Amino acid sequence: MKQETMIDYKKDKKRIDGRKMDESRPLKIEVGVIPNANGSAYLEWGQNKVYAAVYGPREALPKHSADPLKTVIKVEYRMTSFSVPQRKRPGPNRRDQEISKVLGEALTKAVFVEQFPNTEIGVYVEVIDSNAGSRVACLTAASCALADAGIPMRDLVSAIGVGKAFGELVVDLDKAEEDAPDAVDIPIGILPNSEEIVLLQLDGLLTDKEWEIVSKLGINACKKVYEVQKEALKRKFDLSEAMEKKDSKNVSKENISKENIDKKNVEKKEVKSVKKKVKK
Amino acid sequence: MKQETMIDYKKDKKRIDGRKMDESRPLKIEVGVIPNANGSAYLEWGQNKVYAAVYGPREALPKHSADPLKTVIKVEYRMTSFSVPQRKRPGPNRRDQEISKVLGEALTKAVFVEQFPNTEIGVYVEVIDSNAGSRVACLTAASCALADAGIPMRDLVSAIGVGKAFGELVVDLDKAEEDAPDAVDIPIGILPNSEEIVLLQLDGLLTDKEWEIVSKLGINACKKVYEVQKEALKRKFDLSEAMEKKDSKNVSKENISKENIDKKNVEKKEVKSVKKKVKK
Amino acid sequence: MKQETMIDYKKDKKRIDGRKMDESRPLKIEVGVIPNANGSAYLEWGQNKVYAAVYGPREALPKHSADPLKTVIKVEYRMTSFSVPQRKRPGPNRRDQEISKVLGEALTKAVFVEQFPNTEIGVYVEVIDSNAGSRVACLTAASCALADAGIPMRDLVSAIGVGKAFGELVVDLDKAEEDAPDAVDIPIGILPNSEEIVLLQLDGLLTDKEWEIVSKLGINACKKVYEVQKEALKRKFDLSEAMEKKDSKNVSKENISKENIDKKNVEKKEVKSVKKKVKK
Amino acid sequence: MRSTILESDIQKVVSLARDGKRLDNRQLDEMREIKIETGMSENAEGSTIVTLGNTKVIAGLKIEIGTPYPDNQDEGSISIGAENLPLAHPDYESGRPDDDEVEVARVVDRAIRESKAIDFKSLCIIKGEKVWVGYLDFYALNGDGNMFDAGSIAALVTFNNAKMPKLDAENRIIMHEYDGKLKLSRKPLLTTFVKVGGKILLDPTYLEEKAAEARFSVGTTEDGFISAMQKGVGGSFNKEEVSYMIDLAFKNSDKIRKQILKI
Amino acid sequence: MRSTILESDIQKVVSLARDGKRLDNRQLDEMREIKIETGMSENAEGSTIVTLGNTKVIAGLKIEIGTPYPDNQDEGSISIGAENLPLAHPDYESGRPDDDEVEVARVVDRAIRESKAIDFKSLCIIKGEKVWVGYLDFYALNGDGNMFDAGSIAALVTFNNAKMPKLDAENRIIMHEYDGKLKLSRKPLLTTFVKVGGKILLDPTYLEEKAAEARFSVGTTEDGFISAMQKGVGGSFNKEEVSYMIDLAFKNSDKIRKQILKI
Amino acid sequence: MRSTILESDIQKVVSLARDGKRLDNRQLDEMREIKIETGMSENAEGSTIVTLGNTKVIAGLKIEIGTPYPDNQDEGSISIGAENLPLAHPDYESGRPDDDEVEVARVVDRAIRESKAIDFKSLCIIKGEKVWVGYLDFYALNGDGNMFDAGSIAALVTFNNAKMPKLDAENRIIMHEYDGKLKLSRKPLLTTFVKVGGKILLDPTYLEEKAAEARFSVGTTEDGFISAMQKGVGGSFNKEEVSYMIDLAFKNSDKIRKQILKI
Repeated sequence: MKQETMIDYKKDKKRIDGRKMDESRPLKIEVGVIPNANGSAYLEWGQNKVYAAVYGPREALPKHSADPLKTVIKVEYRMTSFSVPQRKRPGPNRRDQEISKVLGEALTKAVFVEQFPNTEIGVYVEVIDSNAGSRVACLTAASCALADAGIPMRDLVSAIGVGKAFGELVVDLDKAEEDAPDAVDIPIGILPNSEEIVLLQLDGLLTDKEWEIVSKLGINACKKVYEVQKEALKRKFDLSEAMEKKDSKNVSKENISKENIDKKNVEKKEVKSVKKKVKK
Repeated sequence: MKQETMIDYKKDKKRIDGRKMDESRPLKIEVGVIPNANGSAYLEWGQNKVYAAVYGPREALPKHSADPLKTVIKVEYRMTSFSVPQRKRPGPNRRDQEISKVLGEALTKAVFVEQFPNTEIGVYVEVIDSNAGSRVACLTAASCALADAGIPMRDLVSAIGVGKAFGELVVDLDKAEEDAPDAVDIPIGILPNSEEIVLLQLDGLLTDKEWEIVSKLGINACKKVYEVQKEALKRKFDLSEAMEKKDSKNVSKENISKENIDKKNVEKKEVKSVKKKVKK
Repeated sequence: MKQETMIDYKKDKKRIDGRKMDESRPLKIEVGVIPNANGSAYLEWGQNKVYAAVYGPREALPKHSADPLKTVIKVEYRMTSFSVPQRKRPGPNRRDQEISKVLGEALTKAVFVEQFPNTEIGVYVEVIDSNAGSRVACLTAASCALADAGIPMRDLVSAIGVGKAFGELVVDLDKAEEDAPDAVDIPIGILPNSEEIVLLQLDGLLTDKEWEIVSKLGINACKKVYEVQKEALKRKFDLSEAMEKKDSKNVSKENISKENIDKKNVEKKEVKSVKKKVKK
Repeated sequence: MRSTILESDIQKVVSLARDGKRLDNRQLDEMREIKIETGMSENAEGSTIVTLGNTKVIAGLKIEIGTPYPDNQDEGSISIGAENLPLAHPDYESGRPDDDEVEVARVVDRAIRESKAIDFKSLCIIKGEKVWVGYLDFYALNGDGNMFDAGSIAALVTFNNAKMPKLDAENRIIMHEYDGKLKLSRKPLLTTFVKVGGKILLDPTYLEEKAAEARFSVGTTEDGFISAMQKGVGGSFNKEEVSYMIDLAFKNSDKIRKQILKI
Repeated sequence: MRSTILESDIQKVVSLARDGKRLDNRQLDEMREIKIETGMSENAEGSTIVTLGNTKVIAGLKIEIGTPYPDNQDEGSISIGAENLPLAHPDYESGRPDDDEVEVARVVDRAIRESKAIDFKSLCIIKGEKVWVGYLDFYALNGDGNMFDAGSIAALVTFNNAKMPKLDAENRIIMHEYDGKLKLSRKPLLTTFVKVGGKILLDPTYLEEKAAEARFSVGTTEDGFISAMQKGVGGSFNKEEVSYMIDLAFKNSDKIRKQILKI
Repeated sequence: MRSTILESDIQKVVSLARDGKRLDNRQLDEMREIKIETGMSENAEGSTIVTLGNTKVIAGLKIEIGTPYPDNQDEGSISIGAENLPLAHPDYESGRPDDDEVEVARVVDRAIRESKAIDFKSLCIIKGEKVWVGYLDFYALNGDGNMFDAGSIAALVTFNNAKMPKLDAENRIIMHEYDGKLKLSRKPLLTTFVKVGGKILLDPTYLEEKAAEARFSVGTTEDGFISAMQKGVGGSFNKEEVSYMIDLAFKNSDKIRKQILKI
């Protein structure tokens, strides 16, 4: 779907969908949406809609995948068959495989992985609708799900796509912009408090000068994403406290599942650093 | 292969191949046809021709598939590439996978599964020619093979297809009838002595009134199948007794295979309930 | 690519590429070309170009593949996608699977497999360019790699293709000859000192009389291959001795890899029979 | 393979059932509360999220141009797939569809296909050349049992709301434009039961499924037809139990159909 | 991976062979009894069950319309597959074809293909567009060694009796109607040997195969040609042994050919 | 899964890096020696062996006729694959591409594709029907780290020397004949770094990769463009580190480009 029109952002001073150059699409996050998961999040970002769920820390399977020094974060990024304009065939493709890998690596820095040796944390992200930027949406959702699971973290991961389209450096490209003849797409994810970069990819042609500008746009935009993440986590925890013992969760989970009880004990012993930060 | 003709069973009073509405195609069963197996059966039912073999109880593999409370019955339903009008491609398809599952579940009730914890019983059924009804043919053959293997059973499983074609409720549909515009296909399997239903599926449009009638036809037809099964098992055991020590079996199996010896000991200790029933 | 011309070797007295009937294409072998491997070889044979590498004896994986009586020789024959006129798709096909099997079986007789029970020797051969005869090229290279790895062997394996084309019995068929209407292709591999045949396959139509002649051509040709193999191994060992402690090998391998040290100890304890033979 | 269900929990469910009770205090013949949302995937020709108690399923439909089967030159087709996403339950795993996923997909498919709800001839574009193929896939988002009925509701609502893609003059799809709706002549729905402790329970939870001796699903239409039946799990039903379940299935599906289709 | 063969049984076979004997009292160069049945699969264009002692194999052929290979526009083709069904032996497993299955299929294929028994040009329907493709698959029904020869006999008899599908005016297959027979200009057969305890044994049982140092198969035709050879297993043969086996293979296959083809 | 790397070796590399040193005595920003050979595969439309220290990679290109993608009717395409052959390192395994192989293939692909070095429109033969598709695959022959840069060099040299197949009058490939060369309008190259002990190291060895906290690759062109970036491994970089690496990548690739393309 190539954009053959003579769009010129420099001249128009605004983008196809009316946004300013540094303006993101609307972002909504809700945590705790999947009762079975230890932590979860649902995120809408423009047309993108994704679910994230976290299971663990739990026994690493297969056994040889365990690391005696730390927990292994296993991310599976998947898209439903109907989340893209042309039906996606079942089973992960090479793109899914690569994205799963970089998302897992991006989350690793945020988690105190040394605290749970020989275990795994399963992080599952599922795209149910998409329009450019699904990997950063998933990374943003996944880090909320990890925090929701009470997993000790040094920080959240906040991510966004920045880049170039129709002559301008822009934030949060949509599909029409990704199809621009001069499109550059740069998914970037950071630990917002330290500004450390944990996800960084680039497709397209960009000068180093442009990189200097666009990387600042990216970091600033990530920080705005961070505010939405914090807000979502806060809402959940405030709610949780209000509900306290009146927890409406799945009976089978609360009353009788041994695994969950064990897990909860583990959690209680750990400092929930992110939760603390968020509540400040 | 849609039947576009104006066939009307109600008017004709008989079926395309001349059968009465409640008449099955000819059924022949022979047990003990695969020397290597602990139990086996060959079955011809109209054009359908199937082999069934049973191996076990034996060590469950992979190990994590073992159940500490009972033996696991693993059925593999397969069709040779040339058993259907259009060549079947190698490897199980989704239909094979579903049929294997429901056949395994249907056999489970018939076997005293608690008697062999941590083991598996491998049941392999192979269709070498087909013309509607291969799954019930396989289920019928498999239960004979289990009995032939001396596995303690509460009853055999007897199965047949019933349903509707060209306006009439019929027993044992063939391919032409399954392709009728109003075709309803209902594979049904029962424990004939208790009339408990262990296999039941339905494809097509049927009223509950029709179900009440056709289910009775099915149960009655299953009982006729049971007579053929008993006859086949009886023939084999009479023969076995007659041959007694003059057993002509594979030398390697009889003389020297430790596994078989162990298995036979296990068998001897168990009540061969089905064999007893059959011999009455 | 069928050869439709009226070529007649009997009349022409020479072959398409000018060779005599019993003349092989030029053969070059170099051993020790892959630093990470315990032994390796690179071989050019006409247009054929192949690499072989040996890893082991090492722990057999998966564990159930181990044999308590001997080491298991696991050969993987593969072709790069660009080594054939029509791109080869990724992943082994049935031809690769069969060739891997027969090459492994051919090498087994040459190795004192009883000396390393419960281990495996991984032999990997990769074709990077081909023109008829890649399997015998790989077998020839693989046996040099085994010798280079210092694995105790009763003999090398020397292999070549012989057969028939355009009316004549010939040695070392190329692609044009394999496409002859009367082509017969016979890959043959022997232990050159005892003339025991360890690889033998045939495609095409040949009389037993012709076999008697062509098999002699094959054995003689294998012996010439053997000379090239010995020469290659000698060159390496002479070189090694000259360099002695000045070994330029990979630092990580020499200084610090425990596995390699263990392996080397094992090697030292074993009689390097082939090396001795070669040095004579 | 992970399994987070304890034998003691199963025994609890069994002994409750023997007394005619359930862990969540439902009646034995009571379905859990159903919520429906639609249209969340703009890239799909139809999409639905069904919440059935704690079970949550998303279904989506892509309609594409395909080639007809050789023996049905003038008919389009549908294809239904199911995935128990590892996102949805600690016991679920990724990988090729396992037996459970294949069975639930095929039973949901049969209930719709065999009801003749969709006229495959109406999906023909050019006889022998181009036909519409509808790919409906449903995914567990939270797994708490009865993927059969949740999937069946999600599939029915999705087909019922599905937009047909628009074609240009050369019969190629114009992206993001639509041309009317898919027609459904019947509204089949599955109703699923399990037998626990000798009792018949409608709409089982995940734990009740694990405690089940036997399972039974019936597809029923609003005009009095059974369109699918499927018995599962290692136990048995007698004829009376089957008749009881068929009867209950008609009543239950009539009720649900009204709710979900706003008839 | 299961393995039901004991080392002690293997040793027994080896020590018997050293004395020129076999467990089943056969001569070293004696083939087991062969029985042939044909036509059991009406859906196949040909089918055969071969019983070779305790080894039992079924082969069946489907002939379909395919597209020619780019470099052989006027030729049809054949494809041969083999499956050691888990039904046939406790050691056999299901799943993708393993090395043994691939090898036996390819050697049976070569013996026939390379003999030029089937004229691929005669399988052309429309040059560059439509050709006949024959898919022959054989399956172990009881595995007791020498799948090579059992498969080869089953394949030969099946091809020899195969019916050609009938075409309508538009070159589409008319189901269940036939138009003459497939033509076979040669009747190649494999004969397989193993070396046990230094002796050459014809037609090995499963246990003899497990005891074998080396294996050798020769495809021979009735008009004096070798059409395939295959050496297997980790041992070796010398030239004299190969000549002996080739000679014996010609004699053995002539005898079997007469029996199975009733020439 | 085998792993031959010891934790103690990793610690050694880390403590050396902290002191600004490397096991092979290189400078932190120093690339290993590069050797290039081309044309070894006559069956390929281009082939290259790159030696980068002890890392050795072969790339080869096959150009075939394919069908255009529906949304790019007048464009050909390229496809890049990578295999860490078990021949090349004791830790490498055969089987479906693992995460590492998929990532390196896709990053090498992006650096070239996104630089617009290849004009896909020039690969069109007949619009909507026939286009050229270039399959470039690279394989490790000896693995000692930095498959990214070794693969990138091998891919660039291969494309740069690639011959275009010749077509006959009916637009079919004439085997072994060629018709000019593939055109490359830019010469993009990757440069890869790792962070070990807090230091940035250019062109890591296998052991340095295992010791790395984080990895970063930049694709740069001779005319001042970044065409790809990829951060990998579980650690992080700050903005200054990224800028430092981009700067160094431009310098490093300019130097290498001169050497390998003899400009």
